[in-house]
Amino acid sequence: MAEMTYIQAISDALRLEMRRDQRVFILGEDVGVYGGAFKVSLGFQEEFGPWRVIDTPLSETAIVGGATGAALMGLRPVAEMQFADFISCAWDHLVTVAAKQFFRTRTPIPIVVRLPSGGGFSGGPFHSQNPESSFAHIPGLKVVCPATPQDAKGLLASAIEDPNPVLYFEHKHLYRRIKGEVPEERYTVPFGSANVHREGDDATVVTWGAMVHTATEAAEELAKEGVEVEVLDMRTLVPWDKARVLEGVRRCSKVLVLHEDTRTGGFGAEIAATIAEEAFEDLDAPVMRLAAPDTPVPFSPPLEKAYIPQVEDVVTALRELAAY
Amino acid sequence: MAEMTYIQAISDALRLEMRRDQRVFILGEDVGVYGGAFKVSLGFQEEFGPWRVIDTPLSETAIVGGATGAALMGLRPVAEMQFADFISCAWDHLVTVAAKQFFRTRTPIPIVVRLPSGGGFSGGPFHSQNPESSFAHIPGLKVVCPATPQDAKGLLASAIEDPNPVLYFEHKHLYRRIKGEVPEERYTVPFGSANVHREGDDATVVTWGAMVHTATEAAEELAKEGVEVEVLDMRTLVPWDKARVLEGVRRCSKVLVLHEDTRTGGFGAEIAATIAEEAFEDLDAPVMRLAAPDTPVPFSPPLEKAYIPQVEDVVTALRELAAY
Amino acid sequence: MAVREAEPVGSLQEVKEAGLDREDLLGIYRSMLITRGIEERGHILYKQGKIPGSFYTGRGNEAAAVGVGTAMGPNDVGTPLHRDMGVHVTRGVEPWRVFAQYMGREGGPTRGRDGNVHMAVAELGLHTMVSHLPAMLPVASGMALAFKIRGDRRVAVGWFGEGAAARGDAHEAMNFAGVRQLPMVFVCDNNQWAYSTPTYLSYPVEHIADRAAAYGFEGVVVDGTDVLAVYREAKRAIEKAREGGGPTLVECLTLRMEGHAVHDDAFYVPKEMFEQWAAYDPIERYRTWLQNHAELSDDEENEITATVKRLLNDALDRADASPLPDPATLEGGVFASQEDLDTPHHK
Amino acid sequence: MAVREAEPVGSLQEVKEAGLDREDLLGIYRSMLITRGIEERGHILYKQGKIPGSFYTGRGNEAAAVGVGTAMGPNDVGTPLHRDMGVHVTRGVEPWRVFAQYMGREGGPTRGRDGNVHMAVAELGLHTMVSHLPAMLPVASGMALAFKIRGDRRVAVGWFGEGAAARGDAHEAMNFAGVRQLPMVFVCDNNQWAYSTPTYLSYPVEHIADRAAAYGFEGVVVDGTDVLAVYREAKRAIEKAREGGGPTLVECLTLRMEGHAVHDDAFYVPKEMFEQWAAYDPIERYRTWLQNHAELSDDEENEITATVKRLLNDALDRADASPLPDPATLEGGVFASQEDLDTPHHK
Ligand SMILES: Cc1ncc(C[n+]2csc(CCOP(=O)(O)OP(=O)(O)O)c2C)c(N)n1
Ligand SMILES: Cc1ncc(C[n+]2csc(CCOP(=O)(O)OP(=O)(O)O)c2C)c(N)n1
Ligand SMILES: [Mg+2]
Ligand SMILES: [Mg+2]
Repeated sequence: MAEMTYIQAISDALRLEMRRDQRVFILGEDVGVYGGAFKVSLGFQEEFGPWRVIDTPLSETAIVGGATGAALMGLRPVAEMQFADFISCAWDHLVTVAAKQFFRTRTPIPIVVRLPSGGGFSGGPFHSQNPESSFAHIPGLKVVCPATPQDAKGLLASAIEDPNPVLYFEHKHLYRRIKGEVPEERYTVPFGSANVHREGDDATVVTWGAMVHTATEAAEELAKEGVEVEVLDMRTLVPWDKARVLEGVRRCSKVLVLHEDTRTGGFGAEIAATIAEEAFEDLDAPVMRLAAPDTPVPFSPPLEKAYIPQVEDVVTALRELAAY
Repeated sequence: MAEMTYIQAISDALRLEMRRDQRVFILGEDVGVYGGAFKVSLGFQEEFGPWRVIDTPLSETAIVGGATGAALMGLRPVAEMQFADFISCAWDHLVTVAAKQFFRTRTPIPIVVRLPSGGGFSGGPFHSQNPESSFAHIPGLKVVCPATPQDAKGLLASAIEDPNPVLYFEHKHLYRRIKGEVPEERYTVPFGSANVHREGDDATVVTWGAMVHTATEAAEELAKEGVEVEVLDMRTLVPWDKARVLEGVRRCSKVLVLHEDTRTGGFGAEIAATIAEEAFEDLDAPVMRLAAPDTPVPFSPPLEKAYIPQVEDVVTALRELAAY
Repeated sequence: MAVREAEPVGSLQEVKEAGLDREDLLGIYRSMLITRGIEERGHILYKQGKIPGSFYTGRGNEAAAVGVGTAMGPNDVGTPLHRDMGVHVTRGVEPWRVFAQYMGREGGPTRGRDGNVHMAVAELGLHTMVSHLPAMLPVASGMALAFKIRGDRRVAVGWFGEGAAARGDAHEAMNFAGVRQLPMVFVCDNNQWAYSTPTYLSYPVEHIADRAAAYGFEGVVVDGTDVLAVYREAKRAIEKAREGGGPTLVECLTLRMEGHAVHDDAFYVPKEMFEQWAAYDPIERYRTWLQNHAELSDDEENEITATVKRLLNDALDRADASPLPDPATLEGGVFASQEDLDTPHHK
Repeated sequence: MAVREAEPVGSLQEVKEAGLDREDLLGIYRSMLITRGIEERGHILYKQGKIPGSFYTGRGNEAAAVGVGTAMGPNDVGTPLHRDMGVHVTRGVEPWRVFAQYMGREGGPTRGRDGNVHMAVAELGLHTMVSHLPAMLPVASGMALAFKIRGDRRVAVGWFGEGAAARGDAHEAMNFAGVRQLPMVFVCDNNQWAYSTPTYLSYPVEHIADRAAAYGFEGVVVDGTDVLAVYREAKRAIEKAREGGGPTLVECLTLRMEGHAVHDDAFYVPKEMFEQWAAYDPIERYRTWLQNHAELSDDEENEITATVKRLLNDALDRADASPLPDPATLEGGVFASQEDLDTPHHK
């Protein structure tokens, strides 16, 4: 075991995959000499050479479309978006080509797109988004949102191994803030298996990404009041661990679905709707959702603070739920 | 009043808007001499000239981005996608530029994008999609889905008048199949106001687009068994008429949310989650969802029939709901 | 770098130099006949109500498609489009599978999941198009990138129409291929119409091939009704790419001899244009060439025609015997599993 | 159509012919000083922790930005980018609003909704960029389309970097503008780096302006450190567009004299490159020219410098007095209402 930050765990996973599998290569803007905007691939070009760590032109369509083609020829591309926000420029290639190709023609597209996402540092409307819900709605794409260094490493290995297009959302606000013990050797974390980040029986919070930590801080607050809240880290949204969520609902009877993306049509709606449909009888209170309001991500600190769900907001919501 | 098909009502609305407002113009692929793939603008170029009915190159980004620029200069562009599916090629311009511009800088973007959508005639994975949910999740975009000729006309007038980017989903399978009495003069239908397409007290079906008709046929079936089902046509998804939906739930205590788009993360999840959150106490049964399965739209008739919710499927769901 | 306008092919000697023997020449003829035959029969099937959805043909483009298909090496790959049935045929797709595809049967390459010419057989080095044009160009450039990374002596061929050339995908793919000198050939099927849109509303230059200069590679315009000229130019471009010479843009000039799809009567195309190009029917033109330069006899021709006819008759029967897909299988196939990766084409 | 490489501007006479009197020339100087002053002070503010998020400057690009801004007519419009502070300044944005923008205050053009140079004042004919490059090019072409439709004698100017030139948006906008001969000028700020990416990894031709030929219009490369040459070429292009001559691509060649943003030390840029281009500082170069050709005296210069300093000091104070936005207003402003449309710039 070694202590690693979340971002180190991502680098580590990528490096190990590239060492063990010649077919894995990286492409993206400034990933070579510069090591990527966040330095995830710093030093990789020295180790793996310029044809496995490829600086592309500023061309998200060529990056994702190109990754698709290379995957069809047997390689395992890991594409980096400089910020998750820019994936909007490759939306068409993901939903039109990569997502539908296997269903149509049974040629798998094993690509990973790494997406530095999330807010919390005044990145403004175009450097802070959490676009995972948009993709989770598209059949054929897998969606991964690690919250811890351990999962960041294991889920990236799984993503690269997976024979399907995988969107790997790495939350920028966790990059250097979150540390943890991470096994030094390679390992995988399976998709579709939620992690109990904190145990509790009075209510369950279903969440992912940076909000796992926000929820946990809120749960610690509540614990002082004698309310024990379970924090369920979904880890992957496609597939999502419905069974474990429903079990949490059955046990706690109260549930808060929490995410950093905007509320309307966010993936929280899917989870809440599923609970309402399949665990109706188990509920002691309405399924509550807490998410960002339906606006672009604002730049100015007081606005951004009002936008991203804060520990206090989660505490308030959980109190309300507990009191129902 | 005149009897019009759904598609005639669309043409009619567009023609009237272009006559009364010099600022309104059309742009898209083959909209000129050819009149658009579905002939909505047939004859328009003769009437309005080649600079108000503009044949563009095959460039969805230039179409939607160009419409945005023209709108900023005071015009009222109505862009046509040849099929709604191709809007994926302009996703970035809608979510990145048009949706966020007013929030950021207070310059409105009054554009309409017309989107011939929906399946039912073996159009296959790329000519049958209903991508409204993807857009309904993006703050700053309005989403309109008319189900009848009357609404098609009135909602298009409202869309063109609206100072925001509006996605106008016109369902291809209604084009020539659905007829109705339509006022000859110009009128608007307000956004955010659901329409009771059929009255009933035993259950309410919340739906939009072509599924309004499917639901109504199913309701007629159920009526034979003495079960009276309300069919609520949402007409617009952003904004959506939450108040009227909750009223329906309050009155009927049982609700089916139905849509043609795929299930996971579809807009039905938002409606179901909202009901579960805000009308929990009014419910006598779980909020049920019926939608397409999570696959691309298949081409072959038996597959497509299994994919798009059929009258029988709705009947079965409603029976189950009624029996709960 | 000015665009080169390719000369027509005149003599047998020339073709021999380009690597084709008489057997190859007859094979090309056969492929062109099969191509047209498939589409003509498809048309009939459509009118009989046996083909759901829409129906597209590449009439007028047979030479361009077969010419490029013939120039590709056995391990080369490509992403042909809706006018390029000739590529599938040349690479060896069995016609019955095309009919099965048209009719939405299990035997079609997409097993009824997708329709019309949205199909390809990966084992033959071809990869299925999507509707969204020209999305397969960036994909093809990624294939070429894979070859470059691995040092494979293989080439990727990406097709696009002169209309779709307006989209950003074409630009990103060509720029990337140019920057990285990828082993790739861009083939523009310039049939002068994009649905109802004439060339001057699609692009403001004389040739689509003029664009190649903006990406630092060579552009060549070839008469797309001259199968041997297309072959020669495609071969040159492919071998250049194979040898590390980077991409080429080959523009095949033809006329789309029918409407955009079966529902379109092409009223917007001037009659004279059709008349003028009817004189350059690719198949007739090539038949005449074979008669004049390769001693194609009437007997030989009749035999080829008869074989093709039999092949297509059998294909129709076999396709018709293929079942419609079972709706119970609809939901299974969205995600691949590991075993799906272990296929030879995925190498 | 070959790319034209523009000559430097030599004499006062030349500039007079291009329409600038001495007052204009001093105005240009002032704009360049304000531009650099804003960015230098911004840098300090950033280091003081007063600017949240990131911070970008256009050091080295002042001449290119001010030159084009000066060439625009009063009713012309444009979509400047993150290196183009000089355009905002030239068109008359009040510096305090820029500082307020940097600091996320209510007084900034985006009222704290967006940050750094993602701003513009529509009343001055400028429209706010988005991060996604070069998405504003299709938008600018739509502005030009509106002028063409209405017959306005107005021109739209769209900016893009040499890196972002690789994206499909650039292609679609240029092709559309070329097909429709829109009154538009494409300005490429070629500062030789796209973040850490050198030009040869962004595009495979000598000049970005080489691309213009692929869209049927003229391309010109101008030394972006020569404000008067930029002005002359931009003016020529703008007036040509105004007269119905269609688009021009003007490429301004400079070097990005700092890192991509404040966090980037640009270790990947060869030192000699910086040294070489330091000799062409746009402001020093222009000051020398003014001294040699327009009799700029020390007194005059000192006065201008002092005025600019005062202006910026006042601006800083005023910006600092502007409140942070009230979180209670966050949710109100996503959708426009009818009244929001009745603004003069929306005409
Ligand atoms: C992105 C996209 N937009 C619109 C369409 C609808 N469409 C299908 S074919 C076509 C014309 C294509 O013209 P061209 O590229 O010249 O190919 P051709 O059909 O003439 O071979 C159009 C507009 C499409 N397929 N893809
Ligand atoms: C579509 C998109 N992808 C990635 C980025 C991230 N990014 C910001 S600036 C930049 C480099 C831009 O280079 P260039 O166009 O030359 O402009 P410069 O910054 O050099 O002025 C990149 C990659 C972006 N802004 N937009
Ligand atoms: Mg064409
Ligand atoms: Mg640059």
